[in-house]
Amino acid sequence: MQTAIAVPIDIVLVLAAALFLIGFTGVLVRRNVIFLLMSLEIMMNACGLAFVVAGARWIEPDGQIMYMFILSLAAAEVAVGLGLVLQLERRHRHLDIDAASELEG
Amino acid sequence: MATIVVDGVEFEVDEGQNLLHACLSQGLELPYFCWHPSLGSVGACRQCAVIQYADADDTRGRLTMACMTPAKDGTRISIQTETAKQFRASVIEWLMENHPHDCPVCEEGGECHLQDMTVMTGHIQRRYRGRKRTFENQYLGPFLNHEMNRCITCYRCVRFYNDYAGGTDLQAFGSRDRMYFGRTTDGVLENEFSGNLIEVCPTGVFTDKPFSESYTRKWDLSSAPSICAGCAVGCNTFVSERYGRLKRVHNRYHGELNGYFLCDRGRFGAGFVNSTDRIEHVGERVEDDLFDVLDGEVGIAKLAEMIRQGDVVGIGSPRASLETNVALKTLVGEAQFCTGMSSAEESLVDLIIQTQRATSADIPSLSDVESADAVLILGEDVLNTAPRVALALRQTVRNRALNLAGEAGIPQWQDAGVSSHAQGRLNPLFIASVLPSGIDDIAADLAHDVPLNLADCGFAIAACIGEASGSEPGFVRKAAAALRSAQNPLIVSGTSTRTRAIVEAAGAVVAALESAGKVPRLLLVAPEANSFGSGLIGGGLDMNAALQRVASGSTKTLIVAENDIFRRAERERVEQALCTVENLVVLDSLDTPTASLASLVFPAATFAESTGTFVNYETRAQRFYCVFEPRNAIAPSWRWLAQAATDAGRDDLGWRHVDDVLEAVAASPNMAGVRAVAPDAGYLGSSLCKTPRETPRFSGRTAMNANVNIHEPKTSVDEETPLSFSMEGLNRDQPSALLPFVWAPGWNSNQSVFKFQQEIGGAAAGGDPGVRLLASGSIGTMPARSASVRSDGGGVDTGFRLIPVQAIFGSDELSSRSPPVVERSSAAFMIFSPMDAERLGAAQGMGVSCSVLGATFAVTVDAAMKSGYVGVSVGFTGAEGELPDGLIALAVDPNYRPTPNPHDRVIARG
Amino acid sequence: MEVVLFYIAASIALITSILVITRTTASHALIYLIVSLLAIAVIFYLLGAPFAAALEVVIYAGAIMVLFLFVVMMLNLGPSQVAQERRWLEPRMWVGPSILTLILFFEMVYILAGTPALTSGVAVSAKEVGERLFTTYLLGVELAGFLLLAALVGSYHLGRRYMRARREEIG
Amino acid sequence: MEVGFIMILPLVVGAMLGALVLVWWERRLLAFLQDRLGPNRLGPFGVGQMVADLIKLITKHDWVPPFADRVVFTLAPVAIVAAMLMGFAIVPFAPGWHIIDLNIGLLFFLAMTSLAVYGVLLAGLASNNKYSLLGGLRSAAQMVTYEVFMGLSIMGVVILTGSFNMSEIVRAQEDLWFFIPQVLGFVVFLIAGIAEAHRAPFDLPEAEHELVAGFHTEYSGMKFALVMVGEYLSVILTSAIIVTLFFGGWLGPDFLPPIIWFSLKTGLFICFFVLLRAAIPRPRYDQLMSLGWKILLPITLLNLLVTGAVVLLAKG
Amino acid sequence: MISQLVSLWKVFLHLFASNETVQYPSKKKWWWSQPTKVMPYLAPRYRGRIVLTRDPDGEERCVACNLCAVVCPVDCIALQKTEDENGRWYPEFFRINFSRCIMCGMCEEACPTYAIQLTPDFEMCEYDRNNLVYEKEHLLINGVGKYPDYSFWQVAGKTISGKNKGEAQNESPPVDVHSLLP
Repeated sequence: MQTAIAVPIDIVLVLAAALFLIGFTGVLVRRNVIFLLMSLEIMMNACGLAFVVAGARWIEPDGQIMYMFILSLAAAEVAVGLGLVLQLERRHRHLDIDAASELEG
Repeated sequence: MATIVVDGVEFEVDEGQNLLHACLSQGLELPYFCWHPSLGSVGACRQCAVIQYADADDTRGRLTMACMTPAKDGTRISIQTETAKQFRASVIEWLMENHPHDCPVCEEGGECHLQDMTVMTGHIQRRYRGRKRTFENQYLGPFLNHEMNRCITCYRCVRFYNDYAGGTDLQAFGSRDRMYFGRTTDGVLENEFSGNLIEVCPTGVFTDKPFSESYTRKWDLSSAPSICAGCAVGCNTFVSERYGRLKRVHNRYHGELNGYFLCDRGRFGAGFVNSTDRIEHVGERVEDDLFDVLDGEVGIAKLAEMIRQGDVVGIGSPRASLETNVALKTLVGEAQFCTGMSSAEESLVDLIIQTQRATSADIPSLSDVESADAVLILGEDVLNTAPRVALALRQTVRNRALNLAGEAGIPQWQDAGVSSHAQGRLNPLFIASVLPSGIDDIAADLAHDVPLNLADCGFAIAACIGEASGSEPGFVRKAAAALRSAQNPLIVSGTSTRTRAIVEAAGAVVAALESAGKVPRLLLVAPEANSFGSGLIGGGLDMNAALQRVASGSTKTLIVAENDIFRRAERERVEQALCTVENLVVLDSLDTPTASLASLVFPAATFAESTGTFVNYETRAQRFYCVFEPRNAIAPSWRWLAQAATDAGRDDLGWRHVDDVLEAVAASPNMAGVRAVAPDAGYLGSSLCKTPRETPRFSGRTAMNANVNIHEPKTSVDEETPLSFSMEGLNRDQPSALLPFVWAPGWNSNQSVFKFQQEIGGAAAGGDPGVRLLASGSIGTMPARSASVRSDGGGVDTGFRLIPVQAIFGSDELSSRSPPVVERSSAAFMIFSPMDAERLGAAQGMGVSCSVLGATFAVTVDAAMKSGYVGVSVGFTGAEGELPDGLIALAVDPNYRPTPNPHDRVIARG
Repeated sequence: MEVVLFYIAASIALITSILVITRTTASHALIYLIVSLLAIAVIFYLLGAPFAAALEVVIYAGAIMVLFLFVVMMLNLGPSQVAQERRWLEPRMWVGPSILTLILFFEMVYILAGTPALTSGVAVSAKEVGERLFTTYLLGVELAGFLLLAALVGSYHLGRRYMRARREEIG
Repeated sequence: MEVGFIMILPLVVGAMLGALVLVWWERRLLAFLQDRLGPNRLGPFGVGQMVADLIKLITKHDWVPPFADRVVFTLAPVAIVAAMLMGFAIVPFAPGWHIIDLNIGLLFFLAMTSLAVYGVLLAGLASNNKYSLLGGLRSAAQMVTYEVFMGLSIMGVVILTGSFNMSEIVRAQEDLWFFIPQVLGFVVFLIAGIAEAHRAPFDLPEAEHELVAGFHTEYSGMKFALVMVGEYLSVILTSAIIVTLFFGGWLGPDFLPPIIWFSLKTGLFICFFVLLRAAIPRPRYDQLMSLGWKILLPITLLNLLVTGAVVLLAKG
Repeated sequence: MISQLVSLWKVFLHLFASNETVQYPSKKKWWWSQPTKVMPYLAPRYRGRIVLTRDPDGEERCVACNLCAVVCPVDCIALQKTEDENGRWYPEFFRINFSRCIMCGMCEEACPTYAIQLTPDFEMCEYDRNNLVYEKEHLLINGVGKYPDYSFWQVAGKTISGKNKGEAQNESPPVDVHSLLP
């Protein structure tokens, strides 16, 4: 049985929240799709952190399982997202997300 | 113009020509041997075979020799048909059956017409296994090697030597495949144009002996266009160099001057460039005959100091370039400048210039000479003073045959037909001379007398031309009649007897012909290569005045540029002047008596090492280009003078390149044309477009200097001329003044020259080089007959009167220091009448000493010599300078031993 | 003492995350993101989730981020792109959102603060995770599989069209 | 959590020395395989060559191209070496001879190999040179691809052992080395290991004939040396892991101490790596990829399926 | 796949094969090689150091025809023709700049007299480049080289002392020009 340390759970949650909000700010502020995707990664990672800390609080594997689901979600998102990035680059020769608002009508 | 069809392609060609000529001029490759543009066709070699078709429907055709078939309109031939090709290949194969296996040791290898034609026909292997026929060779003198095994029986040699050059001692012997071309016995080939056999022979039977001694293949020679410095004709030459030594001189085709041929003085007389007598360093005399080598800069500083002190007299030279003379003249000022000709020479040259300007008669080029139909030679021995003119005169008289052939409808190129139709009929040539000359055999009539009488004879002819008939002696009447009835009469005279009256008489004859409504031509031969250049530049002092001024002690410094003063005035006068002057500065290429008296000696570049301009007898300025960079301190004279003057504070001689000097030359009167003589250094702009002196196959570049320094130096850049010292550059379509050698793909021999002509035998591509400085048309007055002091000849008791006699080998200062010319020339000689010889007790083979000249002469007896007069070979030891006037005592020298004549040496060379 | 490790890792994660969203060069931002992920992996390990930590490094940092970097390399963004990013990152662009998120952050701190509990300090081994994953969450695993399959097909579709268009462009 | 701190220094020194010796040994062995002699001028059997090489690399101009991304360019080789050295942390050289005996040891190894990609990738990206970029791209795709099979191929071992712990894996092989039941896993792991270490024949990221020197074209001096050390470290590490997972680690007859057994086995595999370089030509890039996805992936999945089934059957 | 394994095996076997490397110049014999294998075998046609050979009669073969110089692609041969009292042509100097020579053998191909030949000697390194300039005295050997029986002067129709006209191979005696026979 491997040991672990005990950390005040609120600190970890605040950390998760902070990371989430940093990612969120990134999503709001950046216009480059690459940076948007990176910010999204930060946000998902923060969610994962929250789940893991919950799992650690209750000594249950569910937290890590949820983290794994988030991981697969992130993988899927990145795969599609980067595909879109390449498309965007091909069509517009730059990566401004505003340029992708073609469906506006 | 005629239209001919060759292999289905139509060509516009000259109708008067044969098919070979027509095909070659259209750039078609057709092999040949015996045909030569100057010699015509004889159809001897069967090499130019083509198939001729009767009409467009004829598919078989018949084999004809292109050189013997006229290029008529509508002629249909094929060069490429297999039958013709096979025939030509067989001809080569037969020729090669007996050809020795010796190309590696043949001087013709690499520029051999036979090699080229063998390659062209495609014969590559000897099938015949039988034995080769061989011949013994002959010793032919110092100029030529003989290697009969290589002969292909094209007959070019005897056709040139006998028919064209008038030689008698080279013959074709034998029959069938045992034809032998040579002399009856071993011995020197006597004709003065024997050297042309080197170029005429399509293979290596006659090769250049001096060149063979330090032989270099043609592809290894770096060459430049040059001008012969041997006489006043100014023949165009290719001069070639390797390993810093001049290797050979070849003919450079010039449509108006030398054409295809040079004389032997020009071809073999340039050996002085390699002489051990060359001055190679700046020297300062410390004792008699002892010089200290100075650094160039130090020497220039010393000269600059002398110039700064003032009182400088300069003596130029008629054998130096215009550039050097003008540099010296600019340096010392006109009043202190002497042209360097002797007083007699100078007055004659001035007289000639005055005469030529006064008549409306053109100065004929040599091609004009050949088109004359009656000639009078007055007092000049052209074969010895301007040999190439004599060769042209031979064609002048032979051209009667061409005119007759034209009347009879025989094509001019049909050599055998033309000459057999003429039956020896010649154009009239009258020779009035002191002594019999080498071209007497073609003369219609001869007169031999002393110079002043010859002048009288000339004036008599002039008088006779004006009268309808006269009671004059036969020669005068015949000459006058011939000249009067001619279309293009030609008068030839010159300076060789140093007699003004003869030139005046020639002028009078021309004036008489003009007033008789003729268009005469007047050719007056000047003594040296640049005599007319010097004469046109002029100077404030003549030689005697200059020497007098120096001898009087009022002159501190005397600068002598490329001149041996001892050849220009009497010995005592010169010695007195040269020993009086404080500073004697001599710039010269060879060690001369003058140079050995100098206090300061500068090494001057010869024509082969410098770039400059000569003015020939027709006042044609021609540029010669330096062939190689001179060794040690040697530099062009004008460069030494300009450098010293600049150091002395003068700002009018700040010349860097020869083009700057030419600028100064062009500023002198009559000299405006010199800049147009040849392209300047900026020709075509880029240094990449310079014409390479080296051939495209030049070899050994990384090893030539490896023994000195293994690090290959940067190729030296020639900033002065449009030529480069390397293989790189643009060797195509340059004006013929810049042509460094002739070579065309597939044509390694000099036969490729037709690729550099506007039409075959016509003007050189880009025009014949050179610019005439004096325009034709009469300016000034014809000089009147001067009152000459008549003096009778002497005798054994009173002494003899001396007449200068010129020799082709020996009289010229520079060529007589070339080893093969030395070997060919005789010892200094005197020519006596038989009576005088008998009275003096002298006979052929004995020696006569002359106390005034301080030398001993070999005795020659000639019946044509007038009693009381003695012909003295000038330019030889003891008679280098002007002959003294008055009666000169002579005595038989009992101690005289005839120098063994090297020509008697017969070396069996197999 | 090991709590200190946690705080160090946490502050690294925070700082690098901020750096990620403020960089103008994509590759630099990615490197910071990777460092951030590594820091969080350390936190996972410290919190007693070694399996999650390993996955974080292997999959997140080792695969997903490589994919990112791969795309960045393919795009070959030059200095012009950096200049453009700098233009886009003007203060008027980021001040407003940042203030809003800051307010949000303090709200969350307010909500979360005062939760007294500590984490357990007991690690959950990989074995337990695996067992639970393939029993209780089997359906989730299947769904995740479908999701990944869909992403695979989708990205292949996007990339394939891209490649074809590229080929036409070149050819 | 026991950490063998005392092992760190000898291990780092040993690994570095090993890499250094390998520089010489590879050239030497390669030469013998090609009927040559290899470096033999300096010292006995040419061992001085490695010192000479070292001196040369140290004294060479350590040049950073002006167009490169300076910081990243400098960090990349460090990342390569650091990741590889970290990987050694979980290798059990002998019973108790390890730095850390992690429960997730195998996962840690995988994590470290996946981090090693970054060194190569960043080197390629930071050099700002087309050959380096192409090398970086190739290595990214290649390493991500082969990491999948590497991870999957050792899952069979994990199933058999029931643990990620390296020491337990070794102990589980007391009866039978895993390369017999896991022969497919071994083959796949071997191939993936070569690809991960980008050694010949899978050295496409640095293929000299096409890409000059691939991702390290612009490197020189000590930075280049670090890149090379990283490569040799990964050879040693991969060999050590193969031995641990499939050839019983330190296990062997008693007449030799376990560490010797471990070293011998590892050395043998290092030599095998050299043999591969001498014998097998480099495949084309698409061949490499299709080999991975079309052959190795099915094989590993099959291996995993069979192993799982057998284990379940044995338990059931 | 099998072929890969086979090649692995075959390459592995080479570990036990003898080495091709010759430890030149420190060892001219390798301990496991055959005793005869002191140096690698160099064929007579190996293109090494250039020599000038002599005729069977001991005279210089080179006739200074310049063909080697012109064919040399690096222009590293320079020579000057001269002639001796026997009428034989020979080089006054013959210089090869070996620092430029590429041992291409074109000179040997071009030589009409078999004088210039390339030998299997390749040991001609120098510390000073100047020592790589070989003059005739360095190039000339006392032997006939590869073509022992060939003598150019016995083939060529040019006379030298000791061989008059008509005495070369395949030549008939000189024609008597004065003969009147047809």
